[in-house]
Amino acid sequence: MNRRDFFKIVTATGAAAATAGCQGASEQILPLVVPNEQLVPGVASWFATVCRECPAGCGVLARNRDGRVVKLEGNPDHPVGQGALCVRGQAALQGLYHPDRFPGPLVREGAGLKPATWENAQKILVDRLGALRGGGRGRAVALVTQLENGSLGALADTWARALGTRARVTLEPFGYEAIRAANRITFGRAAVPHYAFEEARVVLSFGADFVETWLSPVAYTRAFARMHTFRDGRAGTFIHVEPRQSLTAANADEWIRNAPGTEGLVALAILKLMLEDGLVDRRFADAVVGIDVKKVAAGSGVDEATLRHVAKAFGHARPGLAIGGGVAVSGSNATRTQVAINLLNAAAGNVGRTIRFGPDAAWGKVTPYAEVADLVEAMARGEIEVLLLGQGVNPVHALPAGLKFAAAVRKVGLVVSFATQPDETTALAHVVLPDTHWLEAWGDFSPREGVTGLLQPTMAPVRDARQTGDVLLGVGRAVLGSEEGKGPLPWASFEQYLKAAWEPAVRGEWAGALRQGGVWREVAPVAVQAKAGPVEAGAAALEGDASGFALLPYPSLRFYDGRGASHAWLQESPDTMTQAVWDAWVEVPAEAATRLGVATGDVLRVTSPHGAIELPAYVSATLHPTAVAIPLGHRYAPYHVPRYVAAAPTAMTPAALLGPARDAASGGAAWLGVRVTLAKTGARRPLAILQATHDQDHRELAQHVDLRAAREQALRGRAAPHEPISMYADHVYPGYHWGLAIDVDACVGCQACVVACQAENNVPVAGKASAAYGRQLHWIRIERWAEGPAAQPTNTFLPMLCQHCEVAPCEPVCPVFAAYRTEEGLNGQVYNRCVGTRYCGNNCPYHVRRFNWFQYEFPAPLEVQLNPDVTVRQLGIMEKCTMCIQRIIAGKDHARDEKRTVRDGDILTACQQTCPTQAITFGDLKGEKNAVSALRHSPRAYTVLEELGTRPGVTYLKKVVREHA
Amino acid sequence: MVGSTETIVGVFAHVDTTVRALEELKAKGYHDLTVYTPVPVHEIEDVVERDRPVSRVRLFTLLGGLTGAFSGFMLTIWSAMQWNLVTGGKPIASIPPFVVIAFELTILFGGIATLIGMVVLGRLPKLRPSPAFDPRFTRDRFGVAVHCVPGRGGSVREILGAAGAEEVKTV
Amino acid sequence: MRPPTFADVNRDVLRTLEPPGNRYFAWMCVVALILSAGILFWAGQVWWGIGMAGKRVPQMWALYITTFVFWIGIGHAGTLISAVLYLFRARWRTSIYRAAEAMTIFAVMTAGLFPLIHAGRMWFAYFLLPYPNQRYLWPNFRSPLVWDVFAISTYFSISTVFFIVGLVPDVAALRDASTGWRRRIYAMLALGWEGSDTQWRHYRRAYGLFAALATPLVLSVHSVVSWDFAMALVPGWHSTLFAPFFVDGAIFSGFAMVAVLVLPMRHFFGLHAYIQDRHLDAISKLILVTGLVLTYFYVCEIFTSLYSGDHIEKASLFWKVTKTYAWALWLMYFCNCVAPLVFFVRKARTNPVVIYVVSILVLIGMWFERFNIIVPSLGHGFYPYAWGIFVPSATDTGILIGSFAWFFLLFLGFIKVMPSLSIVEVKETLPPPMRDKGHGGQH
Amino acid sequence: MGAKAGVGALGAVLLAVLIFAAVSSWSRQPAVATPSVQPINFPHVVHVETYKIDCQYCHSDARRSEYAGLPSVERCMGCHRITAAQLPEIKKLAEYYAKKEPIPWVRVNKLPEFTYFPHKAHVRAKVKCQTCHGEVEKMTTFGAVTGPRPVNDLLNLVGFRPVPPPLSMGWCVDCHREQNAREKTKAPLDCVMCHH
Repeated sequence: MNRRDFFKIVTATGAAAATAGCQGASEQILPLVVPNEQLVPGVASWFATVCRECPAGCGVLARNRDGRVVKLEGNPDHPVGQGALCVRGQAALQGLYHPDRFPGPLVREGAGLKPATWENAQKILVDRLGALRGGGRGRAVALVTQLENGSLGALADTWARALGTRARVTLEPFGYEAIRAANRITFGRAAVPHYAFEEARVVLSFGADFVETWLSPVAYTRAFARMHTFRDGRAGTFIHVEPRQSLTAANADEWIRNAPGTEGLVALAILKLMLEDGLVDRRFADAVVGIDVKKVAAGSGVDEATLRHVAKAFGHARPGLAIGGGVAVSGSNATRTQVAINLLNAAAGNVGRTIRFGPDAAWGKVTPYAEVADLVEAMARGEIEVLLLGQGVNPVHALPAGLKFAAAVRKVGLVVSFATQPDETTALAHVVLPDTHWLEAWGDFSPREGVTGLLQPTMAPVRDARQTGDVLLGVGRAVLGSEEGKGPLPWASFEQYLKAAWEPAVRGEWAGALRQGGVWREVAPVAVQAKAGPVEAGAAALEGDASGFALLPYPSLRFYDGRGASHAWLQESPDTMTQAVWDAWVEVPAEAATRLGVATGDVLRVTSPHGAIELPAYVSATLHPTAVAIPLGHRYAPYHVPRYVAAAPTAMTPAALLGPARDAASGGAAWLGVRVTLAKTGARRPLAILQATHDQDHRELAQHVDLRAAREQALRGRAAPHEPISMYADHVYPGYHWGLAIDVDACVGCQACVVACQAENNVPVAGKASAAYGRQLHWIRIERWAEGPAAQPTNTFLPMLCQHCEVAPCEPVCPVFAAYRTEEGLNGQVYNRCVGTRYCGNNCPYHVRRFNWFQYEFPAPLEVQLNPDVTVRQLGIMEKCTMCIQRIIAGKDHARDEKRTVRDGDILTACQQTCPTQAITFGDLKGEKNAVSALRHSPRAYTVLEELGTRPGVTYLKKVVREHA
Repeated sequence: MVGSTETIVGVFAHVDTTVRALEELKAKGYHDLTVYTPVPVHEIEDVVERDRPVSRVRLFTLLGGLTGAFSGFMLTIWSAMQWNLVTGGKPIASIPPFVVIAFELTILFGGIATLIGMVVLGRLPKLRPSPAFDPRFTRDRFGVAVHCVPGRGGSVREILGAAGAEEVKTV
Repeated sequence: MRPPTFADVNRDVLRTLEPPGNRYFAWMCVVALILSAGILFWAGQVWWGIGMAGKRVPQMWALYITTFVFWIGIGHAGTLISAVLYLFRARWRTSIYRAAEAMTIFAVMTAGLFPLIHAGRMWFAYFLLPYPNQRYLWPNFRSPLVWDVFAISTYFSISTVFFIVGLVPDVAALRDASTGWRRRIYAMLALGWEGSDTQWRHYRRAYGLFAALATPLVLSVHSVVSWDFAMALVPGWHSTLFAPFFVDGAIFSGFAMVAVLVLPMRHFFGLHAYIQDRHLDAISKLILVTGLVLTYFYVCEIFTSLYSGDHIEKASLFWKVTKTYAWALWLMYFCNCVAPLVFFVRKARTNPVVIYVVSILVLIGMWFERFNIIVPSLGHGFYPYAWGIFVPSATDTGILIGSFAWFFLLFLGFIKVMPSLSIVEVKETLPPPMRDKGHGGQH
Repeated sequence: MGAKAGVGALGAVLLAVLIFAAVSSWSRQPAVATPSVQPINFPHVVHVETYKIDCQYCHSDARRSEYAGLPSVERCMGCHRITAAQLPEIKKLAEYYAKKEPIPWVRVNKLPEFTYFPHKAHVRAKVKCQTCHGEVEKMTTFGAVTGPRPVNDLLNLVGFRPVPPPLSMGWCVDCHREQNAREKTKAPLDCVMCHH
């Protein structure tokens, strides 16, 4: 019996998710026909695989309950991510169970795509390929995939060679070509190196949004936290240069706002000042001969004093790390900027220490944008007869409109898509051969040299899908007229191909590799020599009328290039900086807003030489006055409308505004390439912004301490806080006393915990209108509190969840004991007892209690993802964070099996498990040795709204703010 | 009640005449009287109540109230002990809030007991009207019913008539 | 003019029970229509969820609780008049107390609906009742909401008993005056009352005891309701001031409602002989006094939060006074503090129109008082993240209006089947018939 | 008070007592198992009594999972390829196996879905299956009357204390309380242990 039958069968058992209120008793219980040793009904089993939501390739463990994957967690053994997952990785489940997923192969009939059998659908492709091949016109066939540097890629290339098609194009909207080109120029090595953040004392970033999307966000965020978070008196410094206060910028100890496109100049100016102070290698002096610091200061809007102390800080750092990326550093001068940054590193002697060539990132394998452009031109000229688009690519949506992909693709005779769900590109496809979701698929991916992760099916396909590898093999053989075991494509299936390809690497240890999730080895760093030549500096050239605003189209933390946008969880997890959900917006600098008389929510018409889109404005006090910013990749999935949003706007992504501009040196797309003009349309589209205000009104919710003071306390320890006075005897805990500690200094506001919690605890999605009206249902939220000058605020990210107070205001007011104090120090919430008076919700000073205003639905097949260990709440019920009670129970159960008590670290809450910066710690407060107790007694420890005497079970550690380095 | 008596009813239009009649009858030693009035009039009460104990309704009230208070505390404390659930870090048997419940029950039980007292002592509900009753008594007439041994009726009639009864009848 | 005789009283009161005219039925229809609309809204809310009402985080409570407290407040005047004023032997109460008591009971019946309407899972509301069940579960007697259940049910039962006992002699009078099936029904209700001396003896004693029991009850009920807020942590609620504050407000609004009900009765039933100017004067004075006391409480409220020196308390206050809901606050101040001041003018105290207008204003003001306590306080609590503005939905408003319809429906029904004037007590206040006028007549 | 009234009152009281006795005694009847109709007429009695097969031989997940689990069709066939293969019921089984179809057993024991009952923990605590499932070993067709019953609540309401029906909350709680009273064992009485 294969997993698919098993899936069918076990989902039929009544063991599925529960609803408070006894409805839907299942009529039948179905046993297995043949026992499956891998899966015991009611017991979770874990499958290691690799996340393919972006090319970072983090390791994943998929939790399979009764044949369906219900939760994803980072794979602790995997070098990338090391157990953490980002918000997109957590939400991948919604791609697996996406209600819009193609039910099976589709063939275009007139306007629409109609269901077809695999045979017929493939036959169309086979015939066309056969004809072309017969006519010797194999070059008229093009294969485009996302970054597939493993077996699938290899197989595709073999296939392409066998059929004599064009070389496969690996399409990634962000190819980091500037970095590759710059490294070729400076170090003679066109690769994306590995950056060892954890080694650096000072990180100087030029627009590189590593907390959001840059290269490998999870891995680098974790490494950054290791370098930056205050630990026993030591903490590194992080300086960020960017025109816009991105999430990464908000995490910087010093955010330097520069004019768009001037990063290169700033970098060189800093280098020059470092040279002047004699802090660095004089060999690099001639790189900055043309640089006049005063001019740069004037041009970039970064005053000289700032430049000087940054130079000092970076120069003194042994080692430091300078990085560049993001939209701001992807203009016409991208490569030159990166070269300048390379020189900074080289001069400061960071190369080889914090920058390591050798373990190069997979990004190096992305097809240059120039070649993509060539393909598009070929298509436009009608030279392409057959275009095969692999899973994960949506060029119509993701590529700059200036490339005119949509127009070109219409010229293609046969467009075949392997996408799993409908998007702008499949709308133009003739045949859809849905690929399996990566959680259902075999495969492998190598995020960087020496690390190769293995993908394995974690469950039976939810829909009638076939792995692209299998389809290619089948089609290829049909075209070649060869059969299994013979010819250039002998493999029976892609699985077989994969195993064959891996045999030399694992040498029979296949099962072990699968269990571990791949194989990894240390790769020795390659020594490189920096070539110190003069750099012709200059600001990025911008197209469009000079009075307009420089457009910053930035990849969003939640949607990346748009791959995440169809996931409701991501749509509803707020953008941490604006706290907006669901809709897209254009970030307008405050000055311009007042000039245009625009308020947040007014719809603006954003016009560039290449197009125009209409978006609601978000007035930002921090954005550089000459720029506007729009997140990339915004789109709705069909099932979002009208369920979660009233209507789907035509275009929400700024890709529609971009021209064909390129970075001269590398040929990469120039995301920073146009100026736009703004015009009020008069319409209003209020944004759903979850946080009422970013000003904490002196209430000390998010507290911080100066680095010096923190050191002081770390050494001397802090004066013992006075014991709270009470008329009542202290609460006694017969068994455990669970508690949570959250290090505010570590939290970067990436929202991963929010979605992890949503997945773990069956938290429904409310939709835009509800969320806008304070009816969102997240059990944990990331608040952004801003202090200091409006234009240059210091941001603190405060994860807020049920505080599990010992003296909980919510408990005594409940008339039916639905809220009460458990023996183990939790604040229990008994759903089936709740009557819904909402008194507790009023009386909770933290407002972390969530109410089921309606009967929220889980559109099929999303309900299959529901965690069977957690009740699905009926309408009219109050709910809130339970500290993952189901995990606590499981942990205790496991300990009982081993006839012991729970050890520290046995139990991880969902939020803690996924946190890239390990800001959250759960454990038993009674054990003095336990990590959580240690943190609770840390000098930085405090509780929110302490003066109310609620005695929370959640301890926070103050953020450490650095006096300017 | 004594086996066979005759009942003579005098119907009065005025309070003072009624009072006079009552005084007379009492003086003559007729003590088995029933007075019907549309409203309680204290001139008449003064005469009637003179030689009677105070109503015992208040006893009912007292007992009811005490029961209420007791059961109030019992219910709250006992039920709290059932599960020993701590809410808001307060003790299991937290008296102050329970006082509220006890108070309310005191009033409730007290009130109901009073009602019962009134009904029982007032011999309510009265299924069939007593022969001496006359619909006018609920409007504007006062009635004096004298229950006496047969044969004494004559003198009673006299007294009533002399006092100024509009009408004297035997039932 | 000559004071009415006992017979007149019977006659006049019976006249109020004559078959009503078309106007009456027209009103009934209107009220019934509005009520059914309200019921539909409720049905919708039960079906689709509380989300249909405009509630949100942070205003998890809003119009329903506001209206609940409002009606409970209305429910106060009745028992106050019948109990407290009875103990004080305030004779002027007699001609209005029956109507007031009816009002009380109907108001409580209306108020009692709102906790149900408000609950997210109304069908499990019985969880709040303490009864032995197979789950071995009991309510949490520490919760003010359970206190409410007890306070209100007690108040309702005691008021009802009080009301019925008061009715017995009157119903007897109706019985003796009516014929046919009416007579039979009244006879049943009269429990065979005859007005014999024994009956009167126990009756009066019992009545006195009821009054004695009801008096502390009146004060307790609204105190308990006020603790729903005072026991909570919310800035603007957490105050020891609330109990007396609420009780006074309740009496204030209660009397306003009495005026609103009694004046039309007097007009349409021509009861000027019984509800005289001195009655109106007394009502007005009470409204004036309670109004002044309320004003004092408002001042205290502001003072305490200013004097507390607590930043959050003050922030909440300033927000209320100056921001989104300021209009509601100032409207309340006008209706409750300024409007009643006209009663300093003697003429105004006896002018039905003036009294009527002021009473309406007072009712509006008192509804908004509860609104201002609940919605703005919750809207600007401890946690800035969750500050928010509540916007009422069609459902909230529909049910609110429906509740008024329900109340008036009950009252309109009542005045046609029961004496809305106490026959017995009115007679008590009249000089008893004496043959020689020299004697007696001190009343 | 006439003598008649006295007699009447006495009669009323007696009647009330009788009714009380009747209702309460009836309410204390243990739940009677009503047999369920199953696709295959599976006699527990034969397997347990006659052949002394341990419950967990077939319900093998009970000791390691939240669910007791049902034997896979293959496991049934394990014996029944030979044993009693000629019986009509067994033929049905064979058909299912041949068709590689699961047997659509009808569910008998069902807890409300907001209640979490781990078989594992109870097996570990050495609770006999019969404690909850009744005398299965005596059943020819499996059946049970379980879960809360309105009548039960109503009786409680008027002051009787009927024994809670099996698999109702009171019934679970009774058992847990007894356990804790009797032995060292710590059967949880914390609400969220079962309701989360």
